[in-house]
Amino acid sequence: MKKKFFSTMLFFVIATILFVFTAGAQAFAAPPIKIGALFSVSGPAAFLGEPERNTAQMLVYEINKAGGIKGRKLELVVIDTQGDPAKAVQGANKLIKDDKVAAIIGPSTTGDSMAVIPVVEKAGIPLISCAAGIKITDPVKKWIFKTAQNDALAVARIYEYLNKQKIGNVAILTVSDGFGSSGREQLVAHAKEYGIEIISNETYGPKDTDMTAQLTKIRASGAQAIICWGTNPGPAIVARNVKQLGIKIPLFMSHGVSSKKFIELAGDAAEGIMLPSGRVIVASQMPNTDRQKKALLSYVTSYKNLYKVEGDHFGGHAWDAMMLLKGAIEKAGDKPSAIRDQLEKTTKFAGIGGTFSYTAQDHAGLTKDAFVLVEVKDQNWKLVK
Amino acid sequence: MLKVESITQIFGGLTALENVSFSVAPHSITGVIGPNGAGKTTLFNIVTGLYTQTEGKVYLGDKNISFFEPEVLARLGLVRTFQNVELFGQMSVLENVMVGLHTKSKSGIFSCAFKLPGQIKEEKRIKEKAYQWLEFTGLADSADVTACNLPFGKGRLLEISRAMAVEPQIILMDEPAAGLNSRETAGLAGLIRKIQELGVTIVLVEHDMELVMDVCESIIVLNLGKKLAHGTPREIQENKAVIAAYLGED
Amino acid sequence: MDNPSQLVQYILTGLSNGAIYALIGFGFAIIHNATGILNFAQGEFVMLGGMFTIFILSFLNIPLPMAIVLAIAFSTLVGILFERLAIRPLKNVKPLSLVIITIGASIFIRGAAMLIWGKDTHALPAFSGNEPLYVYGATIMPQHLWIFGITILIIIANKLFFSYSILGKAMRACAYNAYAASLVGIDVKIMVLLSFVVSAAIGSMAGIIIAPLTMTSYDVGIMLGIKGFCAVIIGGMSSGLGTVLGGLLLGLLESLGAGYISASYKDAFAFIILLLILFIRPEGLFKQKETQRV
Amino acid sequence: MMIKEKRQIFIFLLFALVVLLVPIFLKGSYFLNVLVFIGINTLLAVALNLLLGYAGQISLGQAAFFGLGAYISGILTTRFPVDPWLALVVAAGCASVLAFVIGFPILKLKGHYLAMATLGFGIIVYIIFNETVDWTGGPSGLSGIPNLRLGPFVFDNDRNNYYLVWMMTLGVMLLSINLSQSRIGRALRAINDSEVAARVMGVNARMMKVQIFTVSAFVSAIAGSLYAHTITFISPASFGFNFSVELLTMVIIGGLGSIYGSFLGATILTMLPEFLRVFRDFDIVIYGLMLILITMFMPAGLIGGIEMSIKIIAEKIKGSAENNA
Repeated sequence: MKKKFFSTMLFFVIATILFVFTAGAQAFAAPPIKIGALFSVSGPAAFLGEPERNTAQMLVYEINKAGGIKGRKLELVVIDTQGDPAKAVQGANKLIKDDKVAAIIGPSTTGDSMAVIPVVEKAGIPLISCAAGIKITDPVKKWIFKTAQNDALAVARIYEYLNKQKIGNVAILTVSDGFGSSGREQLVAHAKEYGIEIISNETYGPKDTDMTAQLTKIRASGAQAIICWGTNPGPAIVARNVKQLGIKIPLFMSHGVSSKKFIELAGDAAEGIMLPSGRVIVASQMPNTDRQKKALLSYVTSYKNLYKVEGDHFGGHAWDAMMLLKGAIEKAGDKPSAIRDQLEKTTKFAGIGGTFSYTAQDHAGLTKDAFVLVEVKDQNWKLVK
Repeated sequence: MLKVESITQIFGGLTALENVSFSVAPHSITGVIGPNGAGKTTLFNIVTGLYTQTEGKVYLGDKNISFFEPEVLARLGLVRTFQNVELFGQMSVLENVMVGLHTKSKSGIFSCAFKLPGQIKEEKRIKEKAYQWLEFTGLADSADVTACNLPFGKGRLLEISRAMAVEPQIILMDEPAAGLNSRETAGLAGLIRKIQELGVTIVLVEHDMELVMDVCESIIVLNLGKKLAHGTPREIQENKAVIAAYLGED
Repeated sequence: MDNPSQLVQYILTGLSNGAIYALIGFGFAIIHNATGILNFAQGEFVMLGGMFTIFILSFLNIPLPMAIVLAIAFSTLVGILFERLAIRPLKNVKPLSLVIITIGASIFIRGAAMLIWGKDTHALPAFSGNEPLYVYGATIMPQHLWIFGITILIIIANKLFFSYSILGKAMRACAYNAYAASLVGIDVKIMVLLSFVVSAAIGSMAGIIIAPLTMTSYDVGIMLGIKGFCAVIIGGMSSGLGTVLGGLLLGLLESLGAGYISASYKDAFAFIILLLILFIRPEGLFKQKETQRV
Repeated sequence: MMIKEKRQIFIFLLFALVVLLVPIFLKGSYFLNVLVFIGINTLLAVALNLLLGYAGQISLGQAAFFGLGAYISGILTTRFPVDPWLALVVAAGCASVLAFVIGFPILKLKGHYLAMATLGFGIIVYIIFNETVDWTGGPSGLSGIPNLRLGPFVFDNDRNNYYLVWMMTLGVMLLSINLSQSRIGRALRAINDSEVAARVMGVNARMMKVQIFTVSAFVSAIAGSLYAHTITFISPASFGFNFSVELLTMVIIGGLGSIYGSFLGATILTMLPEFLRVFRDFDIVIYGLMLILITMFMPAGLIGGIEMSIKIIAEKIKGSAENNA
């Protein structure tokens, strides 16, 4: 009897909690301009979604504090996609039909972006993706823009440098997730035009804890450089393993690890590693003539003030998306189609990820100038000139 | 009917049964007795296909059924009950007996899911048949009770009804009287005879000597894994070796 | 680089990963043998060990050994709470409910760790430096020596504990027959609790000694736990040499597979081996006698 | 007995009626889209429940069959000119054949070992999705999967997809309910309660388990195929170990062996992120806690809880009515 009573109680408690949460979720009233955000705040791609959400929330707060856009406040509705396409589609539907947002920023991953594109296209809502996958905007889709630099641009930066150093044979080591496989595709696709030969092509799993086997194989292949494509913590383990194995050839990383966290994790092993990165991590080292410098410094300082950690260029994608939207709304109002048309007219917008110029044929808007090559020196990022 | 030929069972160096042979006449009631650890339940487990014997053969009629799986044996008409009453606790009494009728029905997963006409008819037939068996053992009143809520004595009866539903040629009962009071035991003796009247051969392992001597026509005595004696109740009662084994003398 | 030293490197890598798997496998075996439970939350103890150490180090200014001891104590406390709150009150002890409860606990602990410590990965400083040691043209980190050493120590301690101490013997008795053990006056409940204590302690120890190499974050427990399980299945659910051999074999197969066949399918190899062993020889490759259970 | 059966038919018809009428009230609401996913998840939960709730056999690799359905359908329709309906049938067929083949060795295992083996199987399939980039598109996913269509009627909006998915789900629910009260259902539940006794009664337990495993894979693959054709983009991340655990949670929370319970569980887990928006990040802790608490205190799941509460309330009302009289 006692157990029965307890079970009944438990049932009611759960029922009440669920009810309160639903009620709670409904209780928010609808203020002026609504912007939707789809970020993978949790799940395997949280390293993208979390800084993106933080940045977007920070910007909305700042914009509203400064009086909003033409006197109208912004409201950001963030939905966590957990890196799951189904949840992303669900979220996009909610943003469009329930919250009736004027525009959407995100999703964080290429997968989520590809999944929501049909929904967003049909609804006719502008979306600025923060994911890097080339297929998001190629071919061009009417309502879809993106701010994250194509992986091809990062690859080009590395390959150009290799050409300069007269290195022809490289080994690539990529993580087997969306980020790594996209990098792998681009590395392979563009090798030929730079006269580079990939003589060893290895992968590792996102949860792997030791890559010495792959690196031993790479060492035996006689490659002159290693390019590793992944996000934390894998590349840090690769860096340590390279050091452990005493491999002396240059090691390149991708922009996936262009944050202080990588240096912290890799420790001494990070010294001398080069990678293509957005300018954000070397903001203060940029020459004053750099168009982006102002935006970069403002982003870096306010992020640090608010969240006590360094902002990274993933957050920068959200910064760019948000500021692009802000600009478009200021000029064209909050009608989705007007925002879209205005976005397409964006020229030379100096953001965090680069200088954006959208056209009807190009919804990615960046050139390879968006990336700079940086090197780890004395546990810090150093711009390679 | 049932013939066991030089069965030996060794568990990791421990000999549980050694060269046991006997045969059971059709339509008879045979008791298997012996002190604890004599190997009675092991013998049942081998005959019903739950254990794989180290050596020896089992025949049902002329058919060599050694190493047959229990589900095959059930189809051949050999069933058993368990010492600790293995009911389907979450199912109703009626449903328990209906599981016993599994081999007497054929509907496959497809016709069951789509409730094809043949399946509906079959289901009706099974249900009626199951009621008949519950009436046979006197459990019809409890048909809708969930099996785990049955009192122990009725659980025994349910197990027997369920086994009878298979319409066996031979039924092996493992201590059917264990845990029953004297009134229930008397009822059980009656039921066993009633089962025999249906033409079913019965083998039972039992500690209740009164019951064994009462119903059994022939008795096999096991001790320490070996067959000690085989005979009528009277012969067994007078057998010196048996008395010695039970009283613990050498 | 010539082939022999390449092979030596694969073998060294395999052995050092294998030792980690074995250590994690121990935890599984100890609980399984004392209670029949396969603790799906075992990997979380590994995570807790590493995370506690890192956070104790960052909050208290104490030397590493002290932090390690504290971290093991905290993880063990989590193990105790888990047993007291979720395992002992359970009346309906079907294997299915136990599987679900331990999965639930694993999710819960992981989630709580994420909420408390965030999603970032953290590195623990190496116990004795980062200068690689050279062995026949291959290299190994000093931390690997720590892993080998501690694994060996734990095997010995296990052996001594279960063979010679009263408590260890009592735990073995429970493993054989809990009812009989209770008849001779052994408190079975205490023994079950103790198995969680020992297993949480060993699990967290494993988590601590690998953290300088592999780094740690709230979600490292799943994969490491599963690999540890593979090791213990290959070895036949013992907390002795069988599991060590199982772990080392798994590590070797993974590393040789990654080196000579394909690194992409490295984890698939591990699981194919697991399935094959479960299908063909569920008692494990190195199971000796029935009497070697604990 | 007859009354019980009639009541069951009545409950199902009522449920089906509500399901069919819902879109009228939710015109243009995003909630319709959520319901499409609830439908797919209900299919998956029912499939797992057949195995876990009826036969008592755990599977931590259900997501693999879901994924196989999605990927076979997706690959056939994007890389070959195969009609989506045909692809759905082929996908379900392939998944069932695979389940049948691996079912024999896998279902020989029991309890924890079965859990681990199915988990291993799930991870192997996941790795294959991830690594066979030329076919599956690898981790970046497979896009451009066509919608299903019936003549001029294309399943490309929420309302159409809703009816598509829910017709399938209602069908599977009805068939599962039928199954549970048949010879096969009884045999499965008998295996769950006592496998030895079931075998002695002539139930071929191994075959029965393999059969239901195959059916479960079949339904999961259909769900996968529907998922692929409604969402038009798939990536391996949706078919990993985490999703298998999520499915397990749905079945446990809803109630083992209860088909409506599976619906309830699927609904709660699909909606939970919505509920928890205020307390984001808490969902995984809450999943874990729910799994533990419900297994410990409410083995019959929330459906059991609801039934019990209704009973208690009914008794109270009856009691007070008698007092008043």
